[in-house]
Amino acid sequence: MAYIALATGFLLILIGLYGALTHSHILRMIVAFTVANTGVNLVLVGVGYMGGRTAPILDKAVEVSAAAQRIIDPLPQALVLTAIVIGLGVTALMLTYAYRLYVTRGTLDISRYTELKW
Amino acid sequence: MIKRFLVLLLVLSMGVMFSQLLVGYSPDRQLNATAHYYATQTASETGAANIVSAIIVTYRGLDTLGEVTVLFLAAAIVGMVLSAKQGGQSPTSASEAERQLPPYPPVGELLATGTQLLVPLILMFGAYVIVNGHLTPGGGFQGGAILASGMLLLLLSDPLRTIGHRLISVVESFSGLAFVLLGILGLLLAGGFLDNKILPLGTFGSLFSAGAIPVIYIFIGLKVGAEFSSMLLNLAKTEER
Amino acid sequence: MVSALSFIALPLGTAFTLGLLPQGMQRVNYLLTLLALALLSLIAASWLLAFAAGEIATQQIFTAGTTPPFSINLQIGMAEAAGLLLLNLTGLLSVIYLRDTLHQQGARAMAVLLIFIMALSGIVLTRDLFNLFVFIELTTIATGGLILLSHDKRALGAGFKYLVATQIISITLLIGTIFLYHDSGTLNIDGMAAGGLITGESLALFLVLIALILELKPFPANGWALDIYESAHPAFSAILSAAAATAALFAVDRLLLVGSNSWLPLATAVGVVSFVGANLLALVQRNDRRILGYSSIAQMGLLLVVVGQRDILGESYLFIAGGILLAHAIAKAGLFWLSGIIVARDLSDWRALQRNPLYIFAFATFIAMLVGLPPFPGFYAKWDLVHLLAAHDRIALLLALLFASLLEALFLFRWFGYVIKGEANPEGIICARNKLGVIAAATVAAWGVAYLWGEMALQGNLLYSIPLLAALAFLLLEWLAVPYKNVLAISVLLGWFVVNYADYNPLQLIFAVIILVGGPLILLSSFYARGRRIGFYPATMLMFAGMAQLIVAKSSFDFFAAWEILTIGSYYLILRGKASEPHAISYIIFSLGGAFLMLTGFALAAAGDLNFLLSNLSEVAPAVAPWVFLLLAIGFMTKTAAIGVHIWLPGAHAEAESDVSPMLSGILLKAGLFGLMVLMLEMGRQSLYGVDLTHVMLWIGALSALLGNLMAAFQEDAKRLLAYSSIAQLGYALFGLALMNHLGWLLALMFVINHFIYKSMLFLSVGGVAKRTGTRLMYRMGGLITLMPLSFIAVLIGIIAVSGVPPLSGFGGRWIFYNAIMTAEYRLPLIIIFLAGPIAFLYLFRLIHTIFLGQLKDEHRQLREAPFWMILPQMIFVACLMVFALVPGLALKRVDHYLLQYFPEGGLSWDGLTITSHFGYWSPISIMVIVGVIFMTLFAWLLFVNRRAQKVKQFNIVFAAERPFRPETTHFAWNFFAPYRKALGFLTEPLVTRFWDAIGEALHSLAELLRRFYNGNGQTYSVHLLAFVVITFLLARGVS
Amino acid sequence: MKPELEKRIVKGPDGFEFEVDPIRDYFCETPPTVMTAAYSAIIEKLFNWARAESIWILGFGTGCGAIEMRPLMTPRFDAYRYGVQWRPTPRQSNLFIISGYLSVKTLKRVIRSYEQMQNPKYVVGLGSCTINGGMYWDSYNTIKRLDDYLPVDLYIAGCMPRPEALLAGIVELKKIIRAGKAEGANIYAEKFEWYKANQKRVIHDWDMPDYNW
Amino acid sequence: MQFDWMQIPYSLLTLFIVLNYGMLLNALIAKIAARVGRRHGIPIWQNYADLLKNYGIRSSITHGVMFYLGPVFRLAGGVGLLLFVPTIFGSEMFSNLSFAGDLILALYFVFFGTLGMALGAGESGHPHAAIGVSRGLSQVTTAELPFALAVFAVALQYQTLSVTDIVAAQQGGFLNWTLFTNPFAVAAAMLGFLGSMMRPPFDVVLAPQEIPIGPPTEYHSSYLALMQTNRMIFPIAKIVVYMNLFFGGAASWPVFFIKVFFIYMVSVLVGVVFPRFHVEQSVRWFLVWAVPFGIIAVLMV
Repeated sequence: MAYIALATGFLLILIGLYGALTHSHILRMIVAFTVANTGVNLVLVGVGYMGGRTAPILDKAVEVSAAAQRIIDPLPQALVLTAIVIGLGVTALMLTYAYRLYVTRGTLDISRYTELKW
Repeated sequence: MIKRFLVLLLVLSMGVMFSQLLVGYSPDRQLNATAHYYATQTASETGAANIVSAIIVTYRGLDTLGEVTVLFLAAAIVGMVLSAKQGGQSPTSASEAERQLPPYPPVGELLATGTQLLVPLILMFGAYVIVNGHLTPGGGFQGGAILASGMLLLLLSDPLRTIGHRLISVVESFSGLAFVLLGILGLLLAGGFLDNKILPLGTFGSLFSAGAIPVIYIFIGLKVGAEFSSMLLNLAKTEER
Repeated sequence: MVSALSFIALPLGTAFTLGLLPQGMQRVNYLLTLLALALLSLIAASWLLAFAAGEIATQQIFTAGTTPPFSINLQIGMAEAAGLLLLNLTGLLSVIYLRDTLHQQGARAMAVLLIFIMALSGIVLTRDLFNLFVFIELTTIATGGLILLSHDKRALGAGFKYLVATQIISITLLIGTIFLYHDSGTLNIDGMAAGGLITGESLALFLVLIALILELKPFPANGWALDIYESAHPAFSAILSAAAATAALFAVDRLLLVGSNSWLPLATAVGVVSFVGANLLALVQRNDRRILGYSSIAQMGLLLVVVGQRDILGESYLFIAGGILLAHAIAKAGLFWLSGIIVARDLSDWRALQRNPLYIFAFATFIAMLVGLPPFPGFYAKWDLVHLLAAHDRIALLLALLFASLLEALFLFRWFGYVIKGEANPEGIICARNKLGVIAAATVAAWGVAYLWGEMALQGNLLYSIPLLAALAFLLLEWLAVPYKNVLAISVLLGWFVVNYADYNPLQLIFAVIILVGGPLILLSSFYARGRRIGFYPATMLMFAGMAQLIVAKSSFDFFAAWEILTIGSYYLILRGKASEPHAISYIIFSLGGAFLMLTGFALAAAGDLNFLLSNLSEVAPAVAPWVFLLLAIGFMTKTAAIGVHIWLPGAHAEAESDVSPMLSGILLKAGLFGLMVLMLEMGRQSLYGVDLTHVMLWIGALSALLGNLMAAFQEDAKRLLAYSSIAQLGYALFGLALMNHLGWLLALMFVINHFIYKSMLFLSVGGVAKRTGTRLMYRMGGLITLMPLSFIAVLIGIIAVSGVPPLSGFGGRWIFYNAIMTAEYRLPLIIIFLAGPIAFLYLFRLIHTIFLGQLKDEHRQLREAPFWMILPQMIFVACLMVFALVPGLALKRVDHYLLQYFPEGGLSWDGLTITSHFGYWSPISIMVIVGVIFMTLFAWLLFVNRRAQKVKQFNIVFAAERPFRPETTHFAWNFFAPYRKALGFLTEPLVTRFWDAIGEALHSLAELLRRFYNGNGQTYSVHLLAFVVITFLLARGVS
Repeated sequence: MKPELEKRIVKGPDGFEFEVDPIRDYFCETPPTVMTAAYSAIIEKLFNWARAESIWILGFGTGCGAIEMRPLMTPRFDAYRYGVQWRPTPRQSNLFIISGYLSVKTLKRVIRSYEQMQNPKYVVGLGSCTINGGMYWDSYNTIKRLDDYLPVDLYIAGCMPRPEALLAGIVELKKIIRAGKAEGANIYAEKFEWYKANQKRVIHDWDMPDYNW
Repeated sequence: MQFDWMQIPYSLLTLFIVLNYGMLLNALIAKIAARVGRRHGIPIWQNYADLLKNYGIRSSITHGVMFYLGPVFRLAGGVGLLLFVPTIFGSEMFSNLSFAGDLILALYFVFFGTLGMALGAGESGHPHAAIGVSRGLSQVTTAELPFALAVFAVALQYQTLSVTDIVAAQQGGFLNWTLFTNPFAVAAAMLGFLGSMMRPPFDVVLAPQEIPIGPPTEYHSSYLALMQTNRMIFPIAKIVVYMNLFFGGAASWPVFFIKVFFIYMVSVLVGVVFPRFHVEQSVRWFLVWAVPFGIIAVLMV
């Protein structure tokens, strides 16, 4: 399971990166990065996964005393939440930029924004 | 073509690196020391049933504060960019342009009615998710996002609706401030910054338990909801042009 | 102590509060922001003071009532406190600077700024890896927002490129983080380091490290960063360069602890590449902010190297890293702030700074700080760094660093040159008072830090040296008129001489007299100047301060510091000349290049001893001794302008002002000779691969003498002629030293004295003539003898002395020379020096002939004698020459005895009127009397038989039965030695110049080529990033 | 007047403007003075002997007769035997041999060169053209009587005289010199006005100071 | 060696002898040169007449102070050079004023007159004078080089810079002369000697028609007389140095006359046979042909 999740996650990252680096349309790039971020999140969760265990919530199903044996690692889950939110923030920011770029220059082709160079 | 090939090569090299990670990876059989601590001590230390929530709000509260700040930042910047008092084609003229634009096509009956029906439900569900964050899966972020989805629905049904921007901004700032203050209270009253023991831990598993976690979660939820809403509002405005 | 958490809670709280306040209360918002940052700075300062005073130890701050690794913890120590102070102060000053922009942008922008600073503080403080990631992301997003403060529309594109780049970085970072967590079971960085579960091989660790390193914008994966530096608001760039980079450095530093130092080489390698690459590319950059960007990247590279070399730096690590970091941060922030008040973006547009000397002072301070000149922290830091590197045999790294430093100095000083020279655009600068205040604060901070680092330095605080202080004091006296300052300068120099007179040994005394008595003598000529002459006195006094310190330096550090100080002083002096900018830059580059070689030499010699005494040079291990000797000798020879490294001299001396050229030629060049003397006294002969290095020096000295003379003969410019002649004269002195016998040294000292007197005199005379005629080209003068008789006499006496014709003092030099070479065991170079001798006549005759004799030109018919104040010192010099010609023993006797302790053989005997050596004898007074009597007798005879001579005018010459057409066509002066050029002109082919030009050209072309790499496309930049990660990985794997 | 001799306004390096008058500023205009023998008679005699034995001829061939001077240096005639030698500069010469017809153009150069010679100096007219114009007596641009323009010590007649005649003339001149009668330079100084007037009468483009030192 | 008042009259005597010898020698050499051209040549007393005549010229001009002083420098240089070198070996009195300095003094005092003369010529304002000086200085740079090397070799050989000591070391038969003990040095020196004598092929400096006799082109009357006087003394003074260094010196006046004559004849013989060199040609000539001898001499000692 974990391997599949990780492999999928890595694959998504690679796909995302490939997309971001080959598409010169800004919106496509943003989408590609979102894909890559999803991959990262998948990897994060995947790393914390342990076969045959349950979610880290203590209730009747999982008593406090047995928790150590029953639950999976809760930390990656906490981390992934943060990662998702941050990814969201960055994506929002990029979208905003895309909008402003379009407003000022009327194009979303990143290869047109090369007045700063060398 | 060469560029694509190059990129492909690079991505594949990254792939090779990742594959090394993958090969080197072996799932843990046992919880590691940190996780074991959380599994065994969360209940007694924080009183939260949802260990992830405990970690998010308390153990790694500083991360969460940062996370909330990220949202705040994102919202503020989106606002900054889009309100754009700065150079370029000043969107202040957009509001004037807006009047000349043809009105949007009327929203469908289904959407209008659905909105009226669903929004209160959504808001309620959001509130539920927030307050039960320390017990069940969910919490401030999830709840906040649900709250914001209500807002999204409202915007979809009536794109020209103006929702109290000011209110949203006060909510986001206030809840953020409250989060920080709660953290400082932890510093003053309990074991450290963002310690949840400033309030009694209560009965494990009940609604009013886990010290300050639910309180913080409420603020987080409010804040997240407000941030998302503000971002949505700001992005919606771009549509007006 | 206020909790360190306030660095996070306070700005965050303020940021949120800003949102609560009703709109339109910009002033309140702004004040709140200011207050918060001020408070934070205060808190940071109080922490720092507490640490500095040793009251508290490094503190851990736990959160959530739990201990790490289960919760996030922060740590504050001395370094962190300093970092925090730096961050928050930079933030505070930038906010003050940004007043108008922030008012315009409103509360949101202020909140973003606050959060940005908060996040940076978080990076510095946190010990949790994931928390670090969060803070980094916060800075990223905040950066994305703050870029928009700029009025530059291009900033938007830059911002997007930046976001794209950070996406890749954060992906790398996150993947690495989670796998690190998986491997170690903790997110606490100290825990990872302590746990020992993470090995150096760890790929996850590599990913995290490389991501953090990428945050430092290493060359060449940094196009996006450059675009931001270029387009963002300068105040933000200041924060980005000074504060953000600092924070990232802290992060890298912390992470390198994990994996037990095994990734240090990676940091070093990336650092070196960045330092060299960025400085190289900066060479061809013309945009001010972009060049600052390059420089920032370079400095980060340097710091990365320091971090990477942590294993050998030991206790000095913080001192070195801190010194470089602070120097970088303050200087870069200051420069970015300065760029904010400059309207246009080309480097030359900074000329607008000329409007106020204080701007220039600030600019000079920042530039000096960046280059690492004394007394700024970078100087101490580089000294220690180089010494430790040398002590651990990391020579290649050391040389790479020094090479890149030289490149850095090149573009910075070139920029400085642009600013000082040329016409300023009065509209070029817009300055609000708040911005000025900020810049002033940075300048004060720069000097404060300089003082602080001096206090901490093992070697003692340079700012306590009285000569340096005296020189700096002249900065405060700039408002005085020239005569007052001149009197003051003269009395300071003489006073210092009188005070220290008793402490000099005879060798030092000779130099001291030249510097501290000869200096004032030349300064007499400065009385002719009018107005305030801003910049002249501090520079002059700086040069003299360096010289005065140099001759009494006991340790290599003192020596080197003095060397650098005199270099800076003389650089400013040279730069003051009319068209001197290119020459000043080549001067400073050669000087610094030489200085770096010296530094390497000292470092090699010291073997880790940071306070190495010069007297220990004699005890250097035999394995390194020849190298030390070689490096130091080359370093000194750049100052004496030995052939090969001489190309800076002619231009520098020629273009300098009339009273500066004599100081440069007469006094400054002696610094190199003094260094060589110290070196050779301490180290004696050294041979490398069987080649006796003193023999090499013999060749160099001889070649300098020959080629210097030859080139002097072919100059059209009078001052250039004298400059080349200086090269030759110093070649003789070098030759004398390299003979390594008693008389050789005496010869060198004789040349030191003689050269000082006659070259100062000649430069003054020629300077006076050039001042009157408005040209330095000799063929445009002519016939001035009747109009400027005193100048003529000075030149006449001067050239007789230079040429070594009896009865003047130059002959003494030749006589000692012959006696000295009698015992030389290596004779081949002598041939060259013999050839050089008569060639001196060529240029000397030409000098006096084409200026004073021949045909007077129309436009010069009404010239007056040179100003009194220029003539006065010349006449004094004439008197000195006469006295020295008659009684050379006055100066040489004591030195002769003094040299006996080093070279017991071959001293002179000074009995009676005759000076006797083992081989010959010489009686200066007799010669003078005999020649005088013969001359006067014949003169009287001629007067008698020729008493009715008719005085005629200049065209009354036999002109093949025609009459002259115009004086210009009758004055044979241009290309005077044309036949000689036909015969031996091939020797003056500017091979050396071409060689250095080719190197410069190659560097520039390379830079021009390499920078095409930054094509401006955000996507390409991402490819670079990715490629950087992959290639670094492959290399790292390949190496390990 | 040639343009380069006209007065001109010149700007000095300090921006100050002033007038330059080439004739006055570049040339010495003092007229020649009569230089009497300054020593006692015996010394003057000694000098006259030395002058006679050391005749330095200005190497300036003014006309066709110049060709006759060359053989004097050859082994066949070997004028050096008589203490005669040629000097390239008038400053060091004593004897000016006007070798044949003298065009007006050359006269100007001859006057300059003559005036640049030092007192005592001697002029020998070679050939009939210097005596009366010879076959060019009606030429538009040669002078007819050298005597009108320069004080001539000796004429050697012939068209052209052979080198032997020249040698004889030199020997004759030596006699005159030894006798102290070759005072052409002083005569020139005495009758300076007259000579100048004659010279200026034929030389129309007079573009030099009145006396060329 | 110390100063003694008696040295003054003896020095003057030396001067007188050398001056007269120079007058006659120069005329003799002119005659020899004339005989080569199958001429009769000047009378032997011609130089006296010329000199006297030039002193007897009544008028003169001056271009300025340096112009005036040039010949004084020139002659002072010649006289000084003569007096700074001992003329007759073993004679206390005819060692003249050599107590003031050694060989090096003589070596450098050569330039005293040259420099002064060049300055005087310069002030005349005549371009030809300047051209002549330019040529002369150019030529002297390499003409002096073999000589300097030879001197150095000789000084090394005898380990002294004192002329008297060098002569002393060559006593005891002509095989002890440097000429035989160090032939390379002498070869170098004698080749350099050709260049310094202002005779063909190295006299383009004075090219009489191209740049009417170069530096002295403006000089006349008593100035010229002074320079002529020097012309009689200076070559001999120089030859005395050569004689002392390479040819065993002279222990008496007759030996002196003979040796000086023969050394002088070296340059005369070369001069009457060869045409002129360009300056750059002579510069190269000295470097290629004379200097190597000097180098060998220096290295072999």
